[in-house]
Amino acid sequence: MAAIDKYIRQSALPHIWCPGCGNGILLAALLRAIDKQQLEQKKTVIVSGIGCSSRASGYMNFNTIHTAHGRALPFATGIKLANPELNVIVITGDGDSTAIGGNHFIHACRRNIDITTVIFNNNIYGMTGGQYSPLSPSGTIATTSPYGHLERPFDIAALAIAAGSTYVARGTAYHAVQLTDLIAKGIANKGFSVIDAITQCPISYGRKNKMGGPAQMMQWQKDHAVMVAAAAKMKPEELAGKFVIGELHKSDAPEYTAEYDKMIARLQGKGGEA
Amino acid sequence: MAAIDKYIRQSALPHIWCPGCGNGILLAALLRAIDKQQLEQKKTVIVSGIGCSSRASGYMNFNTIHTAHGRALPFATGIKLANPELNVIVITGDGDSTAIGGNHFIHACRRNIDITTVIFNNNIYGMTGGQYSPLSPSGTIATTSPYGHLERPFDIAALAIAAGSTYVARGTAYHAVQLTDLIAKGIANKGFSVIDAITQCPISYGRKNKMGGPAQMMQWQKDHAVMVAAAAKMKPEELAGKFVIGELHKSDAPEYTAEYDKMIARLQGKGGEA
Amino acid sequence: MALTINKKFCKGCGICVAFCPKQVLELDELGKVYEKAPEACISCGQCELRCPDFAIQVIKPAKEAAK
Amino acid sequence: MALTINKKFCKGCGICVAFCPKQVLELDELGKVYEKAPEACISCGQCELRCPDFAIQVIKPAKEAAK
Amino acid sequence: MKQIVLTGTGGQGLILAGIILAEAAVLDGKQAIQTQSYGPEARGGASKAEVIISDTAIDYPKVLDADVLLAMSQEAFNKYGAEVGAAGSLIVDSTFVRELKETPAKLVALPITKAAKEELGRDMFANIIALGAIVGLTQTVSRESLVAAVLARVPKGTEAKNTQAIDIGFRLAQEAQ
Amino acid sequence: MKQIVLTGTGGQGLILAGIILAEAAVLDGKQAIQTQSYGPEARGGASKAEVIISDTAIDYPKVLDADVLLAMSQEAFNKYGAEVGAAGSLIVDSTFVRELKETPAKLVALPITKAAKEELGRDMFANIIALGAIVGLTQTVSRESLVAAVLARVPKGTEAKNTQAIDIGFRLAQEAQ
Amino acid sequence: MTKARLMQGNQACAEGMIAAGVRFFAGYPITPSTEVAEIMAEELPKLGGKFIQMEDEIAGMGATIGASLTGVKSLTATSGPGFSLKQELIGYACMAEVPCVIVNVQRMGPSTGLPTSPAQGDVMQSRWGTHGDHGIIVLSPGSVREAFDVAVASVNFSEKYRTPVILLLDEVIGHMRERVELPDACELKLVNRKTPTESPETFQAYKPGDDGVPAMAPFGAGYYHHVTGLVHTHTGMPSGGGAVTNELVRRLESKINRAQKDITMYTEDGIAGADVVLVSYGGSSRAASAAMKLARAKGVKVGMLKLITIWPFPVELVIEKTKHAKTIIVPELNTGQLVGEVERYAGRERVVSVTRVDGELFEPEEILESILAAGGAK
Amino acid sequence: MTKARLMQGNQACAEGMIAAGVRFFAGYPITPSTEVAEIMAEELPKLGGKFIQMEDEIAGMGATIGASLTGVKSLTATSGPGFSLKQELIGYACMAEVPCVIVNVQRMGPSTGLPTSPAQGDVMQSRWGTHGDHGIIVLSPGSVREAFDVAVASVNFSEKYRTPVILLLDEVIGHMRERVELPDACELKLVNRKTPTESPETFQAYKPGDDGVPAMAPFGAGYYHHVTGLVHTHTGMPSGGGAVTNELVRRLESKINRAQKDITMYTEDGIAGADVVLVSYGGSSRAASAAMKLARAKGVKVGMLKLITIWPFPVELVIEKTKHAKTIIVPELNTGQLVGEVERYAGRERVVSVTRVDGELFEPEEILESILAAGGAK
Ligand SMILES: Cc1ncc(C[n+]2csc(CCOP(=O)(O)OP(=O)(O)O)c2C)c(N)n1
Ligand SMILES: Cc1ncc(C[n+]2csc(CCOP(=O)(O)OP(=O)(O)O)c2C)c(N)n1
Ligand code: SF4
Ligand code: SF4
Ligand code: SF4
Ligand code: SF4
Ligand code: SF4
Ligand code: SF4
Ligand SMILES: [Mg+2]
Ligand SMILES: [Mg+2]
Repeated sequence: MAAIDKYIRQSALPHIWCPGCGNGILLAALLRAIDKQQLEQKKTVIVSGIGCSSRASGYMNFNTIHTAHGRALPFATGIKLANPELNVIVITGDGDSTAIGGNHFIHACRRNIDITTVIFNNNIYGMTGGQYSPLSPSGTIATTSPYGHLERPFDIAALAIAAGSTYVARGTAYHAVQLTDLIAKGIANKGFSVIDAITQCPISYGRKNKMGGPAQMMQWQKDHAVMVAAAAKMKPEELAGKFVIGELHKSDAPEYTAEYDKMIARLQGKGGEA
Repeated sequence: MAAIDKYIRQSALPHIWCPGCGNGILLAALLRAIDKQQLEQKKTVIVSGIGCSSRASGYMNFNTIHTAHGRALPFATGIKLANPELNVIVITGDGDSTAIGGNHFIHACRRNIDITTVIFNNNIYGMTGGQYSPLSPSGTIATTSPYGHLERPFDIAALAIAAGSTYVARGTAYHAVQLTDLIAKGIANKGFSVIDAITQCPISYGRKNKMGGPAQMMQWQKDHAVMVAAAAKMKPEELAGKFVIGELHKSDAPEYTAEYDKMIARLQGKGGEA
Repeated sequence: MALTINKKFCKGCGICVAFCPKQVLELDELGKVYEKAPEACISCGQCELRCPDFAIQVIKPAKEAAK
Repeated sequence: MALTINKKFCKGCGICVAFCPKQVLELDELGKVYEKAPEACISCGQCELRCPDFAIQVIKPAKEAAK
Repeated sequence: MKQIVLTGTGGQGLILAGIILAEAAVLDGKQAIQTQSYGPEARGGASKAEVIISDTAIDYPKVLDADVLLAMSQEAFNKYGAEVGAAGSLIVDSTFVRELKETPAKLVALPITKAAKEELGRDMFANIIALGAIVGLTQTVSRESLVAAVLARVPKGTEAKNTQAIDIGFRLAQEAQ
Repeated sequence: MKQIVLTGTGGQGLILAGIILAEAAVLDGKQAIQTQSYGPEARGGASKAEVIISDTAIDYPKVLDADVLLAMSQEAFNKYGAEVGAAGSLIVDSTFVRELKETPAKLVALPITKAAKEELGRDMFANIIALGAIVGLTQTVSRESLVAAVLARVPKGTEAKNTQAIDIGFRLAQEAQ
Repeated sequence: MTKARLMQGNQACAEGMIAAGVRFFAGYPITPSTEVAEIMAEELPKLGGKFIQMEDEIAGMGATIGASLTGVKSLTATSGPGFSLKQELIGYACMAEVPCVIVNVQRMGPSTGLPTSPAQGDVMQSRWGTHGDHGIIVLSPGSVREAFDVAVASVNFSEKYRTPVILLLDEVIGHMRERVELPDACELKLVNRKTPTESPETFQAYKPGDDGVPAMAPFGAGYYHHVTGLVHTHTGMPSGGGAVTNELVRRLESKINRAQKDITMYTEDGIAGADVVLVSYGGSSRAASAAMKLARAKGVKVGMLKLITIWPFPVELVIEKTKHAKTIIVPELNTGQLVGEVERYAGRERVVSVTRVDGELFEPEEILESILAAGGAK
Repeated sequence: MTKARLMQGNQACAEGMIAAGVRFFAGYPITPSTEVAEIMAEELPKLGGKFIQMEDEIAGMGATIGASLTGVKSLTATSGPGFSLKQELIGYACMAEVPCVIVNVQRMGPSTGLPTSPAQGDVMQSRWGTHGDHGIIVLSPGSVREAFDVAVASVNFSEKYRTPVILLLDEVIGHMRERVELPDACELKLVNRKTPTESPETFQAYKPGDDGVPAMAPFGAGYYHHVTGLVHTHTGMPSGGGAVTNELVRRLESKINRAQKDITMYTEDGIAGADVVLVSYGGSSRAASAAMKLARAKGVKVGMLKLITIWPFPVELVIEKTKHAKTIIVPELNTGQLVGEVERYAGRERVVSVTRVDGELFEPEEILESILAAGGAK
């Protein structure tokens, strides 16, 4: 932990998360990824929305902003566009990013603006006590689906890819080392990167859905995750009920703020046509 | 036209659209599709957002509602869920559905609620005089991209498919007969159907982008559209700069209001577990 | 005559003129459509199909004949 | 000792206990973690990696030895 | 104070004409205000631009009592024609305004768009011809300022044609007097 | 009027305990109000439930002067312990509250959670034991109403254990007196 | 057997809505209003009604309006941040005259503020939060029982006047549990929107009746009318005409203002002969009542006007009930909002604003102090 | 050579913003404000600034706040429906004290209303549109030149007081073109937000200075502070403490109210000795001026107080300037909004509200009538 100590606001700890909540594990993974990429601390901005997960920004010793529910990406877009020198990392929940913030999410993907978004995906609205989210599996028991959730969840990776994101990966709290690596690669990508980080909410999801305690929920992650390479060799039947982790997509496309800077250079006669 | 006469509020004509605007052509295609499907007029509701295209609802002799910008789908969702007997058709612009309304769009896809959405896609904000939309091609000259648009457009079909829509098609104002057919199939689909209807805005798009007059813009549609069957046989190089029309996607998934009714039946002890 | 034209609705966009396979249609000096060559009309319906303003109706000759 | 435990931060979730490959850890009666079998610890770092509360730090013996 | 109202349909460039007229007044060293009203929606329908020119500060920005009203379409004539009284002039583009109603105003019918098409090859110069005619008839602004204001606004390469358009307007005005 | 404050940490079920106590009072035919305060956020931290029981209508819903304060954690004890004065009782769960501070109140330390674990096998019954102890010590509500209120709230199949929990609470209270 | 129950304010609110006939709920969770949604999710499907959690508050508002257009009594619930987001569509409901109820359980703001702490900071917003002139009804209960009654009234008013009604709860009342005895369903007077008496051919969807309120045909009933947020004529079709605009915009406000008497709900206590009158509402009225009793015990003549209807502000009532008071005290859990209206209509000199904005309910002592200061000074 | 130009109100507003140092714009098009965005799209990149059209108004507001946090003066522009949507994040900017300017070019509402017609229907919303207590500055120009000046002032105030400032234009001024002579850049006094004088180690991001305003460190400068919409301490970290909450919420309002004098912009004409005083603002002041001159020609002693700053409502100024008037006339293109404040502070009896809501500007005659009625009656 020593390496990431300087990235933590020690005085803000202990954090507010419930015992066994996976958010702390993801936070540590993110900090290790930042360390791995050797981002300049003072040029790094952490932007979060609202939710249990989004409280993470408060524990991180950077320029940090805890915005409004669903709006981390617009704020982040303003920050990055106004000052492209800044490394901008967004922390968001599954509800924050795909319910109220779904539109901002697909538009950030489309613009391919150089922001790395880590979705703390616990399949539920944790902060408000367990309502279903757009990533809750069908059948989920939530306080607003007492008889089982009728809707289908998004395939967030497919959505991000269709919307234009140039790096999409999935990891879990259990696979914390791999997750660090996936986030680091997302940061390295010059464009909009999405890391779907699966985590456990023992209180607002686990209990109602009989998932057992925190350790059992992490065991579930271990048992149901399939590495992308392995998945490629598996039949659909074998993959049923499982989910794929690893780097799911990588592509090239012009990055928004770089294009903008080129336009400015062109207009100011400082650069050629680009 | 006789067949669709009864579906038109004659007293509201002539409509407000500019000379050569494709919206009138799409409107007629939609009315023919409704006629083809023999929807019961009084059980049919037309919901639109705000934009030139969304004014279409006012000319249609059904239960019609012209909502707020981007919000046609939430209104339509309320209408359909409250009374699943109603046939609900949404008319929306490219801005209305994918800019401000983008989130509602992907969520309606995800829920697979039985609504047919026709996007009057002119690649621009017509009503407000020609600002770029999320479907404006890169490089578009718009009043808010005087130096050429820097962003990439959505592939709206890919987005709808990734989000869960069970019927996705694309047509054009030029191919009005085929378009009628595609809309009719969308109406027939028990689930969320999207028809991306490409149309010309000679005033706010055509002029600035040197597309010529309305007829030339329709000629452009003719020249750049490739039928889905033909496209399947073409190489990517051959397809560059073209777009594919026809039925792009069809799949099966539980329809939201039907699932809801089953849940009610179950709770009221009227049906078995379903 | 196979066409019913509603000049009040016509906005003179020229779409029908451009896509009529038989060059039947033209715009007058007030910019409204008229049948320059009615005899050439084959009642194909293209003009009605593509007129954005509900200004043209094609009466199918088959029906006419049946009367 | 290879582990530094911050009892103030520990919330007793049991994750470290469950995933320690050597059954080194256990919760005390106040629900806080402690080293039941410190001698078994192989400094693998799993507990630090998965503790959500920054309550455990594993001091790598390699480093210790170097000092 | 001079109050001028320019009416017609959407695409005729009357708002631009209003702006140019007001800009010419500013070049003349006068006070000027230009406003427009849209229909209930942005698209199609009748369009209207107003210009007030005065030697002193102008409080109220809308025309209350028009000195000149230009009607470039039948619809605009029907809708706005009555807004000019006995003391004013009502200039109509006879290309489009075919059915005239009684008016107390001095009625001047000029073939504005016809002239644009026939003499300049494109009807898009009609608004500038109309300006020439208005200024020719009413001397609201100086001819030099009008020319300067027009040239400052029109696309490069069209200067000659636009100057010609002004001349045509003045000629039409003269012929009508 | 009786004012009771139940404090502890998030997962200890003290808000439920407050509700049950108030419901027991209603069963007794009394007026009752139950409120809670959360920390700045919904998760973790100290939690507090308040109950007011009275024979007449209750205007003000918050406890101003506690007759009984229960502290089920050290943190809660530190934070809220001072809210009860000389006339009141301060009941602490000695399982968790190890460092006691001076208090003018009557201090009663009971091994509530310990008893739950040892006698009922699970600490989740601690809140019900606490209720038994409070009622045993203060007779705020009748024992029958307490039992009825508890049984109306707890999951099916746990009735016996919960009744036992109440008994344990009463026993602890008695032992303390 | 007594029907007495311990019940939470939010629950009483939800039960009142169901009792009043609400069968559709669309919303988005937010503390401290979430219980209302959760109860609806549990109860509505059992009654054949529909609950849907939408993707955000805007969508919740849109779906609520949409459902109401089919003839179903519809509800949404939220708190500050969500209430701000709903404002555009609340204005739509005003303009298109779609009956619906919006519960706003106020929490401490601005912005995210203190999500679990009480405040009454949205009082002015509930009147003025959407753009453009409009009329609106806002009710604020002061007890759990009132939360039930006001829920029923809000549905009734929304139906009767074809308008959105805001039920402005606060965290004090919303989260507090108290003993209540609720009326039987048969004791309730329920109001349903007027339906057309004319045939589809002659029916004009926005032609007001004598009460200023048009009849409403549900979608699907064969009336092919148009609904729009644009200014529209009696037929519902868009129009930019000055007379049409003036008539419509004024009517949207006047249909509510003229019904002020019908809409005004309040309680009073000891106004006659009072030197000091407390004008109070919502959760802070509980502290005000307690303070009043303490003051009376000290011999001060103090009365209370507790407003339940806060908008349209009951001008005549407030003037009437405060006219003999030497001092008018307005305690609010905000920096002074409704006090502005009291000052406007009762005159500034006599009015004392008592405010608290630290995320806690007043203590009775604080209000007592002001009463004593007023009682003593005169 | 004269610098006189014909210029549209929206353009003057945009040019004023640029002159005041705005280098970031994020918004979403909406009539009648779109020209502001369009000019920004054209001009900002030439100056190295940034324009972005976001996916909706909420995103436009979010990006504007985000950009400002990096130290760039930031702007957004909208009209009624978009202004309603921005309310939640306007509250965020209040709470997190992020300088930014929101232009709202008012159109006829409610809802979609009449998008191209003038109104002044958002006056109360501009003060109260977001949930929770907060302070805010709202300026409304009455001419094209004022649109420029007020744009500069709005940026300056936002920087000085670390607050969102609303520039409330109306369609009359926004779309009208008139002759203006604009000041040279060097004549303008520009204000920049205070930056920290302390080191990152000791700096407290929300510790107010003597003026109630904290210094602000731009992101990227090495100050690792936290920004949140939750109630927070001087460090910026969340806290639910009562004292912290009270201090913060009161300060958000008081830092602005205490600067009332600095913030208040107005013009006056012939107040001394006037029997009738017009209190006017924005586009309707143009008709009021014309009416005043007509009335004077008829011998009525009439003066005018034209408010440019409408919020915080200039209480002392209005009391002072109206104290000798027998009648106070408040003409507004709404059903009567700011008149409420005038009544509250000047007393109801003398105040006459003149309103118009048909989508047209007042004619001078209408206001004249009221002046004559007042002038005659007394
Ligand atoms: C505008 C708005 N709507 C609703 C809320 C209430 N709210 C806070 S967090 C949250 C959902 C959190 O879910 P998620 O994003 O998945 O985060 P988690 O708590 O699960 O980490 C909601 C609905 C809010 N604060 N603001
Ligand atoms: C909340 C809100 N924001 C912005 C607007 C302004 N506006 C009206 S239509 C429109 C865009 C229309 O574009 P599109 O949906 O593509 O429809 P089109 O006019 O091209 O058919 C905008 C931005 C509005 N009416 N409401
Ligand atoms: S509610 Fe769930 S997500 Fe939130 S802190 Fe607790 S465990 Fe974590
Ligand atoms: S602006 Fe474009 S989309 Fe709108 S009516 Fe005109 S041509 Fe059609
Ligand atoms: S029916 Fe066919 S041939 Fe006849 S006018 Fe129309 S397009 Fe031409
Ligand atoms: S297509 Fe229709 S509107 Fe266009 S010219 Fe022909 S008839 Fe007229
Ligand atoms: S370092 Fe490894 S072996 Fe040692 S306690 Fe931690 S998990 Fe167990
Ligand atoms: S994982 Fe951390 S918080 Fe959980 S028991 Fe172990 S040390 Fe304590
Ligand atoms: Mg979540
Ligand atoms: Mg469009």
